Amino acid sequence: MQDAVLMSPVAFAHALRKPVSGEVNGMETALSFDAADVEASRSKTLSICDVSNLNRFGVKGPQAANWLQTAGIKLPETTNSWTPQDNGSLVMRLGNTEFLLEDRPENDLARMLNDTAVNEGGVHKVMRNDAAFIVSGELTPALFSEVCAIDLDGATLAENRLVMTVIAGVSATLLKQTLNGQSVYRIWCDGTFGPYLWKTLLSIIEEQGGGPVGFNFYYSLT
Amino acid sequence: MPLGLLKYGLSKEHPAPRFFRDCTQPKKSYDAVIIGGGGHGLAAAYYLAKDYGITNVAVLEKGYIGGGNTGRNTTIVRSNYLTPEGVNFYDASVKMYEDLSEELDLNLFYSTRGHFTLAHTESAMRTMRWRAEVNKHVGVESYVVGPDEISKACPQLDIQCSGQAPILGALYHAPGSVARHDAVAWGYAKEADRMGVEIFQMTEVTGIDVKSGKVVGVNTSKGYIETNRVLSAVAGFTPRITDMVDIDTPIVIHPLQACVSEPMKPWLDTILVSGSLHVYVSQSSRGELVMGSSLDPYEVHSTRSSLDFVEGLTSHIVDMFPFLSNVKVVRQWAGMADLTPDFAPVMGKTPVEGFYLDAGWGTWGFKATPISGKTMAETIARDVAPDLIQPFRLSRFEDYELTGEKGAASVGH
Amino acid sequence: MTSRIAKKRGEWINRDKPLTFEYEGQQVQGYEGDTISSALWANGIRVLGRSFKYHRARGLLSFANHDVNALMTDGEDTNIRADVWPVSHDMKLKAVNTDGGVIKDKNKYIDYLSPFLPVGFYYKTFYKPKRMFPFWEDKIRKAAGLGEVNFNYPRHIRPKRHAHCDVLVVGAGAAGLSAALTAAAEGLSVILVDENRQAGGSLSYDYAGDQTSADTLNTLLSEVEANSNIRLITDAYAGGYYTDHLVPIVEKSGITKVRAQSVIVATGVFEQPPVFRYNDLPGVMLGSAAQRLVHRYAVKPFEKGVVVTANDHGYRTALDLASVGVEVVAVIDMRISGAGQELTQKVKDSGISVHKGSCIYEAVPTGDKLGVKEVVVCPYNENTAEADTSRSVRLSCDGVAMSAGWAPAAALLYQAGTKMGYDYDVEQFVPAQLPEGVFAAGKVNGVFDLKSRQQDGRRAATEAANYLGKVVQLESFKAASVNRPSHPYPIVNHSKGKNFVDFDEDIQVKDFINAAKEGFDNIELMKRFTTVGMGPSQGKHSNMNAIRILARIRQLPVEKIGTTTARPFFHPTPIGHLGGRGFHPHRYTAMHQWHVDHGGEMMEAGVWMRPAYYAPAGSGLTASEAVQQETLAVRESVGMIDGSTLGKIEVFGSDAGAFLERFYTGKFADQKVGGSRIAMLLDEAGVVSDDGVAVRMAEDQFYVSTNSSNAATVYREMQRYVQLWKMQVTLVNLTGAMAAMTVAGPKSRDVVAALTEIDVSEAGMGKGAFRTGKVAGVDARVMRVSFVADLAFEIHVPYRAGLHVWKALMEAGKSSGIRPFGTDAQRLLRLEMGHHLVSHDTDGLTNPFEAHSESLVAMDKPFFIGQRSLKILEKKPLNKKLTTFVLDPGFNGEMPNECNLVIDSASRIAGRVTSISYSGYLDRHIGFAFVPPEQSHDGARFQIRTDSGAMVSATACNAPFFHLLESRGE
Amino acid sequence: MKLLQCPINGIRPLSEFTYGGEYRDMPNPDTCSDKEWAAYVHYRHGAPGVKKEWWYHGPSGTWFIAERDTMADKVVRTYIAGQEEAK
Repeated sequence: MQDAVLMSPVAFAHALRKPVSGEVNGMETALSFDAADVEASRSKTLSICDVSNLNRFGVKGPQAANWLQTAGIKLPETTNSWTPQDNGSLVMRLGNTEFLLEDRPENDLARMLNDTAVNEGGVHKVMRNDAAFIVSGELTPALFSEVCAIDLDGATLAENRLVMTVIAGVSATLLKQTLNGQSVYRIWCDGTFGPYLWKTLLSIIEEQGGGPVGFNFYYSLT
Repeated sequence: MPLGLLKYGLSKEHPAPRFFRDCTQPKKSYDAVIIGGGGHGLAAAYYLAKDYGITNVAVLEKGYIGGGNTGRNTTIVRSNYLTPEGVNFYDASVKMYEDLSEELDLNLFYSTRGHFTLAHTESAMRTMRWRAEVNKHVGVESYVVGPDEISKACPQLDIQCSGQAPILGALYHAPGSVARHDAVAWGYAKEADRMGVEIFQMTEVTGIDVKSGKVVGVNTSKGYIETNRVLSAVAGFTPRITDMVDIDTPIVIHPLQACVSEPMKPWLDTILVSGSLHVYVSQSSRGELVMGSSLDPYEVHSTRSSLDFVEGLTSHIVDMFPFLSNVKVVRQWAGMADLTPDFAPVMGKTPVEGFYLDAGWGTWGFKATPISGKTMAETIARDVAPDLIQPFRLSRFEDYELTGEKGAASVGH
Repeated sequence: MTSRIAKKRGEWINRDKPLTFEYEGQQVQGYEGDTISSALWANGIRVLGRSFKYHRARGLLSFANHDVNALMTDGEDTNIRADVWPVSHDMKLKAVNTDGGVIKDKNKYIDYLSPFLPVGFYYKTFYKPKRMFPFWEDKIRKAAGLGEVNFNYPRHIRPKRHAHCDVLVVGAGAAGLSAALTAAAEGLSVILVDENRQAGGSLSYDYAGDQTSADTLNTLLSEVEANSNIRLITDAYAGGYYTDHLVPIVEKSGITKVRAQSVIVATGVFEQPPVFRYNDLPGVMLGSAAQRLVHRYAVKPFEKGVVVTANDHGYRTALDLASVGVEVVAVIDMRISGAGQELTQKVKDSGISVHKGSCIYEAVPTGDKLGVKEVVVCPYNENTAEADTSRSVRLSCDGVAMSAGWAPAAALLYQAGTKMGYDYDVEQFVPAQLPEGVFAAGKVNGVFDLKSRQQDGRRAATEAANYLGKVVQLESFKAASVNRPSHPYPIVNHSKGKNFVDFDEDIQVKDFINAAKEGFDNIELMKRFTTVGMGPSQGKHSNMNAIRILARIRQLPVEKIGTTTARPFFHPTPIGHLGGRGFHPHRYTAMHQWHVDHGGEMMEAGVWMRPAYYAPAGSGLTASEAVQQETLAVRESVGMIDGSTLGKIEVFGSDAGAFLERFYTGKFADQKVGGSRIAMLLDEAGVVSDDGVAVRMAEDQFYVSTNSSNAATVYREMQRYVQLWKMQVTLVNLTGAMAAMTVAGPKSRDVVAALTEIDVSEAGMGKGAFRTGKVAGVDARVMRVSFVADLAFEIHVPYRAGLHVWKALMEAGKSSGIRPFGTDAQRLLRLEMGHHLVSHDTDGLTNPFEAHSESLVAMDKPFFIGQRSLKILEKKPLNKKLTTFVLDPGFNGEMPNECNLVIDSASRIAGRVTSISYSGYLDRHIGFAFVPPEQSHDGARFQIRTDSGAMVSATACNAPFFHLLESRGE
Repeated sequence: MKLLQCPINGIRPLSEFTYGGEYRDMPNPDTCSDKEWAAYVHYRHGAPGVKKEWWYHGPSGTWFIAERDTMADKVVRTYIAGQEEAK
């Protein structure tokens, strides 16, 4: 897989752990770090997974909402909330006029939108390079209490809400969703901060008895 | 044990007089009124009396003397500034400090320990060289040193800074000193009082009476005082005073915070400053580490403490001295500092005749106490600001002639 | 010898886990759950430390961290507070601040000198003559400090956590527990914190010989433990109160920063010592300390003791002492009125005599001065604080328990901005006006009766609930009246002094009197002059008495004296706890690992990591060799640098051109699509703050780059001005989203051409041209730039494809001998090109005229940021100008450094060098300097002074330096 | 650490924000005197009071105005510049 054109922003940070790698969406990806049962048990305690490879489409501008609706996308009504599409893609409203759509691996919506969107008339494509993580496990509150100053219980992360806040010193977007029946936290940050955030979160996760899980843990592709 | 102490053990009554009289009610008029009983105001009063024989002077202090920034700073005295005018000015202050204990007949614990401004980046190293070159040019002992020399002076310092921001070198400034800050105010108060200056504590100025562009009096919580010369030597309150005479200045107020550790046997003999980490630290003669940081980033008119300050400061302190993990911070506090756009004071005459300003001292006021007192006394006595403080005149902002200290801005104390 | 008594109900020690440790060379037995002090005391060891100033022997005083007499080191750590620190097996402890052991301390002679060391003595001597001060200072510094710090102590990374709750209750005594239960019953989330290892406050020791308190505690605790809305944290103190109800809770394991919606302060009171001569002898302790020893640790404080009191608490203490078999010789009550009938009777029934209107005039030390032998009891005049020594009685004893009153533990209340008033009914400062969302309950609120404290806790919680939007009926109650818990002046004058007020700092009554005589007669000045309250326990046991003494000196009521400010921290807090796990974010470019793998010497550049140069393992290259080779590669063939750190901003919308026109100094409205222009940014004062390049990608779309270090600020300022100017502009920060690399040098065109369909020929892509297209199969933005070389291409691609394109270009350039180059070579290359760097060659005051950048300023535009200031500045004479310069050919002296000064013929500072390098390509030293304008023209000579003071001649010359090549004869 | 209400993102700790200085009306550069302009650039009203200030919420990139009492350090209200009335 050395020849994958795209690299996860976090790739070099987890290279040392020699994960089983594979190509997903043209990006070299850590598919698994350990045996399935080990990863499963981690995910119950505390785990982190790099899902930067998921396809995304970002758009911004006064006409962005209209444009998306015309394209048949269901939009969250208020800033700082998200809504799933019928196919499972996530649409996040990051500001009054800014949206981020993320596909599941089997979807092609983001790619389609990227191909069709044009930069004019108040619709502007936003190139993304997110480092994206899934954090799960019963100790997630303990992890976030160390890296994030805001109260993630209660209304802040209620259903379909998202927050843009600072995690371990880095600006990030955070939401809670149910994935494969498990309640997980999703984190997106600028990819250039990705290796730092991955290492920082992982070191705390490991202190607490958790560890990394590979992409296949959540998205079985075989 | 010095002989001077014998009398205390041998006398039945405590053989020491009051430092200053307990003045309660101001007279009807004074030749000059000084607002602010901190180091600067008291020093100005002292030099007015001593150098110019002007002793009919009232110092008005809202709280107690030395209770503002004089008692809240981290007591560092140095002159390794960036501009020749800055270096000359502070160097004059350092020289006065050296003889001040004898002059004021009070031990100020003026202790010359050498001062290292640590550089963690190439650009900081450049600034250190810039300052060293200007200092040398003016005749002040400063030079750039490498990590080895820093280690020699302070072997406990982790030059690698725990891998966070390795130290590349430093500006070494031999005359860098510390002093007992309270004593500086008390000493000036004592000697000014002895020459006839009256110091009123718990006396607040509520207004300044200006007629036809000239000062004619001062309203205070203890009544009206006639005078045609008023010096504002306050810190943190300057804009409130300048509002009374309706003049504009660039001064905004930002808190400046500091903290001390519990006492431990002295081990840190030098004064260390890191501009990049926003830390300065020295160890007092009581054995406490006195630690400070840069100004708070936004305007506040109170001396509240913040947790983020002490968290940030200590995280850098343990980077520099990993073995201090379990040494404890006893107390934190804050002062209100006058901030100017060019990191230099505002001194001298103002558009209002008879109203003089000694302000804008940011984080550098304590070290300038003697020289500011002396030059402001001259300004008041002669109604002309001496050349030494011309660069700090208020009108420089309208003239777009700011001082160049901003180049060393990140360095703080 | 052991003072350990039979198992007590609720004791804190675990008798199943005995342990041994060493103190001052002696083996000592204790139990798990003991503090160091309790274990030592149980073994009859009474000298636990030496005082700060006079090196007097000290034992237990508060036994609650309200004094620091017992400070120890275990060889690793220092200043361990033995009163509250748990003892552990095999500890090897010594008292700090001794020379030769706590018993034989060689510095105890200082105590004999104390008459010659009056208050503030150090201000009065040692400075004449001036040259002697360093000698004395050295002596003073040697005497200073408490423990010796261990330079090998390991660095601890302690986690810091955030927590959130509706109500934070500080103090888990009767009031706090009741408050927590009431708040929780309203459905509020509660964090309840207590500094003791177990909750309960005085309920766990103030028994007065019966079990009521213990029963109450059991009931409250079991309810709290069963309540899922309450999180109880013990062995943790609230370090301070900060704005918006932020309270750091300090545990041994780290700090939890609690952000509460409201705070209930139920912190109780600190017991205050009565002041009499030798009240500091080991064996003389506070009544509550004696009770804690008895009930928590099952230790007899002494065998035969006297209780001196000025309130009813002393009677309670006497009963507790008697209940465990201490022979209580007498209760000496300083009040003429004495205690209530019932309590007095109970004490008398226990066979203890009560002496009203009496005081201890002095405690008498044992021969070795390490303990108390007897006390001298005299009639006491409460008004004059004088003892009638003509009628003294000596009572022999080995210990004294003292109860004279309390001071509120109100630090958090003060920090929150509470106005305190003095309540004469309880002789205590109590909250008079509380800030929003802050409530007080229990003893700190002046409520002492047990039942009333519980009611007061419930009242506070109800108020907090209402504050948080619940509607709850307030249970009205009137606190049961109690006998005045604090004496207004529990001081006994003594002509010989040694009647200590502040045990941390060895301050006696006369020190206050003398300080006042010298004019330090307001509380703040007195504090600073005497240092009262400035020791490690921050006045917890001393400030109240100091205020009372000053009030008497000034003949003013106590409330007129006021209090000193109680600043954080409540207890001294470890630096490592506060610092915690620092977060130091770094940014990495897409090519980071490649650089590392190829010998890149990675340096921090702001928040980024960048290679300064490449010296692959085994290459043997020095830094300067590497830089010269990299530079030569660019000059002679081709090199490539990772430029991903450049700020990259898309400016989009119908006002995009108009916006840039106002934002930057140059003209953009008429800029052609596909062309680039320099974008220089000023601040409002006309100072140069950034320069970058703006490319017009479409009529309504620009792509702007900024300096690496300014990326965040320029984007932020753009956002602000878009809002302020209300323009139709959308901004996107692509700094992280795009990787960028510059391929530079004469062969750069061949390398790029091999991988792209874009016509990169001179005709197809002249200087400054911009194109989009595929490079190595990836969508790319390509710009013809000339910052480091005449021929160079800056290629921007999506971040995640950055490494792929970089590798492809390296591969394509292999045959041309392509080399990666780092920031060091880049700096030299741009210097050879004559480009200055903003904020390297300019500083925080440089305007465009001084920076030689007039050509980038369109003064004829209607408006741009800084323009109006430039209109003022252009009328003023210029006093410096940035110029490029060269040293003479063949120069081989001491090379000037950056920031060496330019010195004029009158030996004045005329400017400074801002950049200088040796260019191997040109074989010349070249640089930038600020010089007087008249010396900035081509060919002007000026002098630079080197580090060592040598003068070096330089010649101003116009950039770029390539014309020098002609003189090199090539 | 203080809390601040971002009009878009809600209450957040101060560490998520950057202070942007006092909000001040610019004099007309075409008609004002040099002295007036110099005063606008350099002078500030430094006395305490409720001031209009620029604040920036970093994680979301939101500039807004806070009216803050600089003595009590308490925010009276916050809003997006120009949307003051809507609040």
